[in-house]
Amino acid sequence: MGLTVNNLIDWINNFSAKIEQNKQYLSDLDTAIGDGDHGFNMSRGMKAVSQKLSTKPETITDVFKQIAMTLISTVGGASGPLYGTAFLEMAKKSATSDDIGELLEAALTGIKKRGGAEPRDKTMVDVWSVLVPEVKAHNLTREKIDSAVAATKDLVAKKGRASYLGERSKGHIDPGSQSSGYLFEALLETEGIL
Amino acid sequence: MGLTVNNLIDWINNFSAKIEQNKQYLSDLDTAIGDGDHGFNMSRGMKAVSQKLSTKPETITDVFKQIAMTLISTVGGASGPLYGTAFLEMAKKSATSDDIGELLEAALTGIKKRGGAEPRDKTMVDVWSVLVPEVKAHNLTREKIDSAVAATKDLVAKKGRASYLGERSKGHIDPGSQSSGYLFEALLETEGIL
Amino acid sequence: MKKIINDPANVVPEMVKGMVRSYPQFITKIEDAEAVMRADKDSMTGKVGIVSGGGSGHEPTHAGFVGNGMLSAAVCGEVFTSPTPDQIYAAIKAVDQGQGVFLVIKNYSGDVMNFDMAKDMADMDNIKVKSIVVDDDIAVENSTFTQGRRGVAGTLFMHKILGAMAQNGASLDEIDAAAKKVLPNIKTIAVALSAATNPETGKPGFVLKDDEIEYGVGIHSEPGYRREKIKPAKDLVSELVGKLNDEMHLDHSKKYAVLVNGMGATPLMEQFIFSNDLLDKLAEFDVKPAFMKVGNYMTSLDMAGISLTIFEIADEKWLGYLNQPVETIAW
Amino acid sequence: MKKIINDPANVVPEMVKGMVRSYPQFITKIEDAEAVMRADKDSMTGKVGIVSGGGSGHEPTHAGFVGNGMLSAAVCGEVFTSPTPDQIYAAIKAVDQGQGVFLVIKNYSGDVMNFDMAKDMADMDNIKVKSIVVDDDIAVENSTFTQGRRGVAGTLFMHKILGAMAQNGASLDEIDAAAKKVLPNIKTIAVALSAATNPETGKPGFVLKDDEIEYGVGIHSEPGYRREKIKPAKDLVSELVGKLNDEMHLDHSKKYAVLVNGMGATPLMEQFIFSNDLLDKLAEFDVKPAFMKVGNYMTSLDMAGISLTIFEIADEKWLGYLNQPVETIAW
Ligand SMILES: Nc1ncnc2c1ncn2[C@@H]1O[C@H](COP(=O)(O)OP(=O)(O)O)[C@@H](O)[C@H]1O
Ligand SMILES: Nc1ncnc2c1ncn2[C@@H]1O[C@H](COP(=O)(O)OP(=O)(O)O)[C@@H](O)[C@H]1O
Ligand SMILES: [Mg+2]
Ligand SMILES: [Mg+2]
Ligand SMILES: [Mg+2]
Ligand SMILES: [Mg+2]
Repeated sequence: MGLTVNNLIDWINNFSAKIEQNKQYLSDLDTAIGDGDHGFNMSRGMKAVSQKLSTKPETITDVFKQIAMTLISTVGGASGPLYGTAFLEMAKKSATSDDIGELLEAALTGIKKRGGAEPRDKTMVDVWSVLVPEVKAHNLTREKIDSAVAATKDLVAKKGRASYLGERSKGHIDPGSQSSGYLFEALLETEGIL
Repeated sequence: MGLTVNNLIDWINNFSAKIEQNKQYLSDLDTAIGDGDHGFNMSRGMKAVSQKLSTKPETITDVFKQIAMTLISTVGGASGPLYGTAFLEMAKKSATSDDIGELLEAALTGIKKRGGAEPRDKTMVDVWSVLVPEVKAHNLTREKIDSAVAATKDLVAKKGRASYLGERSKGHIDPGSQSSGYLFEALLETEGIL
Repeated sequence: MKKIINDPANVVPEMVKGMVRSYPQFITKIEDAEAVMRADKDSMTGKVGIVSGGGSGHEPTHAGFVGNGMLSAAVCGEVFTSPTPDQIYAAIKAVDQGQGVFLVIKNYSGDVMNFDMAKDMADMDNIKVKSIVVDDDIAVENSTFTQGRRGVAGTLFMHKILGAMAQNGASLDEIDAAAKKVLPNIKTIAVALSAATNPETGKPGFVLKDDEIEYGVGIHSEPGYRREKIKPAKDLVSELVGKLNDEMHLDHSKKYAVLVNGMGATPLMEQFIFSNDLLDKLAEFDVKPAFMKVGNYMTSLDMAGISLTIFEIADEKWLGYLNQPVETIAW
Repeated sequence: MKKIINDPANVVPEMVKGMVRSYPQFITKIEDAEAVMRADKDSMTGKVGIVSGGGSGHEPTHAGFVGNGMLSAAVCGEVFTSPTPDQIYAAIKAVDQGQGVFLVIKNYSGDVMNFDMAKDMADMDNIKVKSIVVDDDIAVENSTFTQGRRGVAGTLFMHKILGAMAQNGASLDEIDAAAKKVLPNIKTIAVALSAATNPETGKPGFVLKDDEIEYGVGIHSEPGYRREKIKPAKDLVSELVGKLNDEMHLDHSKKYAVLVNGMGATPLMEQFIFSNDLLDKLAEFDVKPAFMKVGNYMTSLDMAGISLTIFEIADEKWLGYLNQPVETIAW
């Protein structure tokens, strides 16, 4: 058990496939409370990542770095710097740790610092802050992921484009939380990491 | 029998009423082969004319001049200068003649000179050049007016906006011919001029 | 019809007031006429006046090009309806400096007749007036037996060249001669994605399906020469350049000015994508424009589409006139 | 969706190429980036660089304002998507002359984060970078707990003032101080008649009925604060001026600059009718703008509507900066 270059790449390719499959759904979620591009943004980025990773990097750190730089330079919008920062922090942390829980915790800290969002602001931070402790406690389940994503529905957005809607942002799942949900699902489905 | 200030004004007010009543129809004809404004143009002008004539001018010449100047300065487009010129020529001619046939003949000459159109170019010239001789021969009838207007339907336009359509201008009545038809109808209906 | 207006019958006077009040440094209203003239009257002293105009709905044309170095005055008719002679005459009279006035007329029955009558009025007042009738739209067959071709976006180049010449002190005869020489070198053709809706009628001039375009439309939603399914920008460029080339035989040894003109509702993004393809297509003829403009210059209210004008710079001085600085709202 | 494009995935690179090829006298492409900089590099020598940018679809903003006296460079993200840090960084690097670079950012999560990351990259390269985040859209409630207000059309005034200062040789610190002083004086509010259709999604951001309008929309078709039946232009002016006045308390003893901005598909005729009513309404406050512009400056693709910006000229020098001549495609 433990993170390797191979299972890390499997995880990310699985995430990439989920994004591609749900591209339209993510954009529809974003149309309701944002500008309708989240699926397209993530798809553009993850296609580029999978493409880059087809030449296998040597180390786990190199894989994380590669993902980070690719997302940062292809996604744009709000999700680009956030996912980019997440993987950049994992790259840094991976120099001293290969514990997935610790890595994800570093990523979450990076996301919060980059975007200034706190839990209950109706952003991807909501999903990450619920699920990272579950990973650390070896308790991540599909149910927990689904409920963390669904829980964003009733919140009023305080950060990101949805915040301009105020109260009217209620009743819609946050698109970045949904895509983050896919990242944790992909992790759960990848043999040997957790 | 003969033209007087009173029956001249009656004629013009009757024409004005017909224009108002058929404003939308004239514009619809113009939409098919022009720019859809002929009814609005004529209505704007004839309303102003009726308004002006509510203070009765002294002489027939003054009435014609008043009509001409008002049409020239309110209608615009192609029909403004054409109808304006027609009445201006009638004003000039009325200094030496009060024969309606001769007056209308002078008007027709003016229209042809102003616009450069000849019969069969699918313009108001078609209606005028058929009906003026009928007036002169004391033979003007409703049937002749209707058939002169209807005859423009199968022509290909050579002058005016409809000419840009070439062959496709066929199959539609020329709007300026229709409004000219109303002028002759109004004349026919006015007691004492013909 | 959803428009930001008050009463459809008042759109022109309200617009004219809005223009002169928003840009008093460039233009001022001519009293008792829906027409504007340069605010800087001194700039016209001793110069030939250049007066243009026509129906409204083509903004920024014509009033947006009134100012030092370009037009002296512009007459604003009702929407898509040529102005009346008294209005045109008022503009002629307002700008005449004793050197005469030159009229730029677009080839529509109404414009030609109304401007002619205004000229007659000026004659009676001993104001020297000459004129040119612009007929750059190649979508229409040319024939001396008919009305001939329409005047459209290429008129912008005529305005600019004559305006520069007048500013530099050219005489009425010199301007008249130059206008005649410029005229046959300007050719335009358009493609529409949707027609304009006239505020007075409240209806579009024609209706295109969700996937249809029409080539060769005029600036008052006159129908064009062919309707077909929407194509990539590249293919629209091919069609329009092909038509223009048939007329003017593009030649790498000659100089050209190009105007890519948005019809009103077409975003600049699309106009620049079109321009990119256009420059590729012209490169096939080994032609690189010596002067180029892209944007909404001769619009047709809310029509979506683009017109393409190519102007052969047959006289080197013309390029200088095109580049000469002006002070207007919209050049 | 009917648009003059080739492949929806390529609209931005094709547009950028179209712009630099159509206007090589003003702008040139920055290598390996969807970004443009001044063609006249000498005009930047020894000066602070002013870099702006954001998602595309707002043309002529931002690239249309690059040129002598205004922006040094503009970064063009995907449609309605903020550009990536590497692109922004490439622009910073391209224009830095050792005097530092000032970034004009509009307040969207994405823009703020991507520009911040670019700043980090520049820091590592020892390029001095400062920035301002423009948040002029008063449609959104202001709050320190949320993202705060959006940056919209009023950004144009920020660009113009900082661009003029940089041209006149102001230091990075002076520009930074001026930007902070200018910021709270710019307020904007919009009304939409229809939403924009993003070429990639092919769908409009929201759908209004044939007789509906919406107040307070953003420039990416973010919904606004109220939807109602279309009203006469006068009433739209009353609503928007009312909202602005609540914020900034119009005062006849103060000077103001005004921008009436078309959102893309709204004809100039309507913009000038709106302007006419606006000037009447401002006259009720005894206010007459010291500077005014009307036209399509910060568009939202093919959205129909108008935004109104009022900028209190709290420092007399700013009026001079607004009037200082520039050489750009679109100012
Ligand atoms: N400040 C922020 N902190 C954390 N997450 C954020 C922040 N702003 C936006 N997000 C996330 O980004 C998502 C939107 O991403 P995307 O649509 O790709 O970018 P944009 O909003 O620029 O169009 C939101 O659903 C939210 O989860
Ligand atoms: N050169 C011409 N000679 C005679 N009649 C003409 C000429 N040009 C146009 N017309 C007439 O004018 C009518 C159109 O008038 P109108 O719609 O008011 O003006 P416009 O064509 O400028 O919109 C045509 O139906 C035709 O009868
Ligand atoms: Mg989004
Ligand atoms: Mg007509
Ligand atoms: Mg007309
Ligand atoms: Mg976005």
